[in-house]
Amino acid sequence: MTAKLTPTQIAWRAAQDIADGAYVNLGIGFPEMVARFQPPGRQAIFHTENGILGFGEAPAPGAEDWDLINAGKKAVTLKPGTAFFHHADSFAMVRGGHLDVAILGAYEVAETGDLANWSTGPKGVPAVGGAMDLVHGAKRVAVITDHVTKDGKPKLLKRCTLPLTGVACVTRVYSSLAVIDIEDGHFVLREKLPSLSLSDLQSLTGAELHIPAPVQDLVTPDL
Amino acid sequence: MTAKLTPTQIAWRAAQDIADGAYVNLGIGFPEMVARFQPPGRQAIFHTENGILGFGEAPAPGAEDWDLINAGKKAVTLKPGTAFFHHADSFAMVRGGHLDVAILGAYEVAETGDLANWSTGPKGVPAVGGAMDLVHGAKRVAVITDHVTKDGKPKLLKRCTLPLTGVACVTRVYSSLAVIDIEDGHFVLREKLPSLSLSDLQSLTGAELHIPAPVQDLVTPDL
Amino acid sequence: MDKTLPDLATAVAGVTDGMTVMIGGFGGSGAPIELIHALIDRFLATGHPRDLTVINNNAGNGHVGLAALIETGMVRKLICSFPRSADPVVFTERYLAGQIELELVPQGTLAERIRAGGAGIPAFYTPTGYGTDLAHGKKIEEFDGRAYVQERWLKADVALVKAHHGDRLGNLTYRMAARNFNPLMCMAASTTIVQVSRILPPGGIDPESVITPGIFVQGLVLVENPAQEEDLNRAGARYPEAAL
Amino acid sequence: MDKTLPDLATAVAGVTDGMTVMIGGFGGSGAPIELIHALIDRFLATGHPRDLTVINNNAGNGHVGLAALIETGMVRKLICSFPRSADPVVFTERYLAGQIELELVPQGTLAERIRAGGAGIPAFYTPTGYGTDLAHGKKIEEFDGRAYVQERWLKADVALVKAHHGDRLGNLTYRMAARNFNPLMCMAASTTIVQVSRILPPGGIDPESVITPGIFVQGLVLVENPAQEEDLNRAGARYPEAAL
Repeated sequence: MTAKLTPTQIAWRAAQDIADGAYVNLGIGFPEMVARFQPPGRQAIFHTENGILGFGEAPAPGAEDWDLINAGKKAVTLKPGTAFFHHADSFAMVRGGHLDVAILGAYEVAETGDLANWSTGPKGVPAVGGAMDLVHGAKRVAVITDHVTKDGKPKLLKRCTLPLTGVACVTRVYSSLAVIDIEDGHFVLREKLPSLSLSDLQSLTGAELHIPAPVQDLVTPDL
Repeated sequence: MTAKLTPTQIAWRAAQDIADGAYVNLGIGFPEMVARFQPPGRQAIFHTENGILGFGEAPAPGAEDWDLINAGKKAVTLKPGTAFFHHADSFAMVRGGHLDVAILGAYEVAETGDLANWSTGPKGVPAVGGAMDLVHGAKRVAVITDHVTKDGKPKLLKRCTLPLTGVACVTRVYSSLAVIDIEDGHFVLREKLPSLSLSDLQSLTGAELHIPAPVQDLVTPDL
Repeated sequence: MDKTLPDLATAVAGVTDGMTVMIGGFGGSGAPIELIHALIDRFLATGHPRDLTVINNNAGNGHVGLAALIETGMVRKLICSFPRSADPVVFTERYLAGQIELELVPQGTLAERIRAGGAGIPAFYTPTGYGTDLAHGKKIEEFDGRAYVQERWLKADVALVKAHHGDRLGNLTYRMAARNFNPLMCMAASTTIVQVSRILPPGGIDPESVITPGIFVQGLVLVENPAQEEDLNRAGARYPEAAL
Repeated sequence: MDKTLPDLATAVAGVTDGMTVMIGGFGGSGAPIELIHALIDRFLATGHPRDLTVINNNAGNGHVGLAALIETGMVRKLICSFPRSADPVVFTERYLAGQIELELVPQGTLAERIRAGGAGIPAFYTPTGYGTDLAHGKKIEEFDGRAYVQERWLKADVALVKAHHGDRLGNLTYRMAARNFNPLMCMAASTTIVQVSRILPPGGIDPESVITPGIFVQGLVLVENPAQEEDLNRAGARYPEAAL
């Protein structure tokens, strides 16, 4: 089995690219973890769809206020400078291009930048939430994901096979094996695990990896 | 010269039709006068386009606060229950059909309900303000006006000759001579000055007056 | 003017069969649990209202509030963005059995459609959903070289809303993120009924702090200590309790 | 993060030739007089910025603020709803002489177009203006049997805004009806510069009372005792004073 980053390590890596003062939306679930790893000296301002800007970490268990939750319905806390607003204003922030970055999970990402992360097909109950708005709103849309599915199949593809969340919207993928940009309809490899050969990475990727510049080592702390 | 109501008397008459608790927008200038004549026991709530609901009367001279003005840029006052909001929310109230009545001035009104009240033609500087929004927003759009122009020409016409403010929007006209409803593309006479004959009124009106029911006397206090 | 209503039963008396009802809240925050339960009480006593179309961001959680409303069988159709929760079994079972209709709408589009309904904007264009299944059958138009989806306004016969404080004229404040869809729904319904934990005289709310001006509110009912959906669900509550 | 700028000259330094500039206010209320005058100072010193397109509800009054900006010849085009005032001579003369272009927009449409620009809505439909000269050349579409006019968003390179209090993150409050177009313009410009009469640390504004969240603000400048246009005009003021 190939060595790979843990979800926590992927979240750590994604956090390193968030500038001081950036306005950031983190998708519900796994992406929420990114907030834990802001580099020292930088402070991002987090937005949640349900109408809070600049909220703080989770409260201690038992100290939850269920009127103070994030889009994943988890309790958060106030910080100095927090602001509340209604849902239309919240999505004005999203759709209007005011967020610097949105970091989302993915079922599949295509080299075209298409993203599929809301539906695994016709069975079950479909649910979309704010993902379709976020992918067309934030200035930069990044994905954090395992590089392959649980069955070992590529999640980075030429074209998505699952229902799309958005067309040509993702610009960077932080995977368990690599950091890959999407430029002009191509996957462009920026960083990979040092232990992994280029050909092994290519074999786990469903579309061609372009390598126009030296590939950096993807190195994270033990997390 | 025909006896006619003063502007103050026209405003008084229009005020009698405003229900207790009604949300009302009064056009700038002459229509603002309507607020003075709320019948005893009734209290309307006044809206102004620039973002106040439930404001009070003009302050004493010298006591003006120029951040507390109406759409005519005249100083108003706070009342218990006043609310402030921005311009998009203000016109959501207008366009969304939340106002019970708007009372506006007119250059011309047509039997179709068309209104012309913003432009006297291509010369000079055009200015429209909120009139075009009000005529398509309020549940009831009424006009208060002299029955004829300064030159004695009818202002109530088959078709407007001046640039329109809105199409098929006016439902009642309070004039200096009569109260006239607009129904199914016709002027329907409801009240007239007792001293005025039907034929004289018709001769001062540019379209046919329909009279399906007894015409009431238009009687106002000396104002 | 005093928009205060005497009790919850009176507050929901205007909801009749086949109506479209907006219900505020995002998950449990801002959900008008007591108004929903009053509606259930009336249905259990009279068999009405039924065949409701409900607009809410979610599809309920556990067996209280919106989930309980669905569980009684009063809801024919749900318009929402995210019908999943910690315990979505009530909606899920009915949906998979074909007993309830679902219109799935992206969350920002849902919010904007409701605002449009309140603001008299019959349609607008959004980039959201372009090229996806949720834009299927919708009109597409290009502006400045980019494709957008045309979306229609949403309106309702009644909105059931939870606010924090209200004055007798209907001016409202909300509590933290319980604001969410509530102010938008106040604008978009023919009749907006609001439960508040405190009713103040006019002037009791700073005019600068009013979030929903009274023009958008038709009735207010006092619920001094509103239940919170999360607390009820953690306690394993069901509504009505008799169903236990 | 601290969005505070050192002075008015720095605050307006990013406005360059040919830009579209939204200027807040309704008449004098909420008009950022000091920011406008700082822009005039720069033009008088450097000849720039010029050829501006200005978006404001009005066209200025007297010889200060927006009227003074027009009087210097910096404005090529004005987008507004009501270019009349007690003393509109500056705009009127230039307009009638063909020296300034005017796009007249109904007031509610102007507000909604600006909000749409801020909210990422490229176009919307409104009943306003249907059948009038102001809908000339615009796309008409029928919804539910009624005709509506398609209107496009408005965006700007820079918004100059007057607020009341601001915290260092850019969260803002306004003072009474001085709110008007200001919060909308904050949303619709690439760069929003705000003059406030007080700058507070984060936490200095109640999160419930924030009208413009800081995400919409790029720079704040302190103007502790802002002039009011009405007071200046009643005193017969002109800007710059040297023009007297």
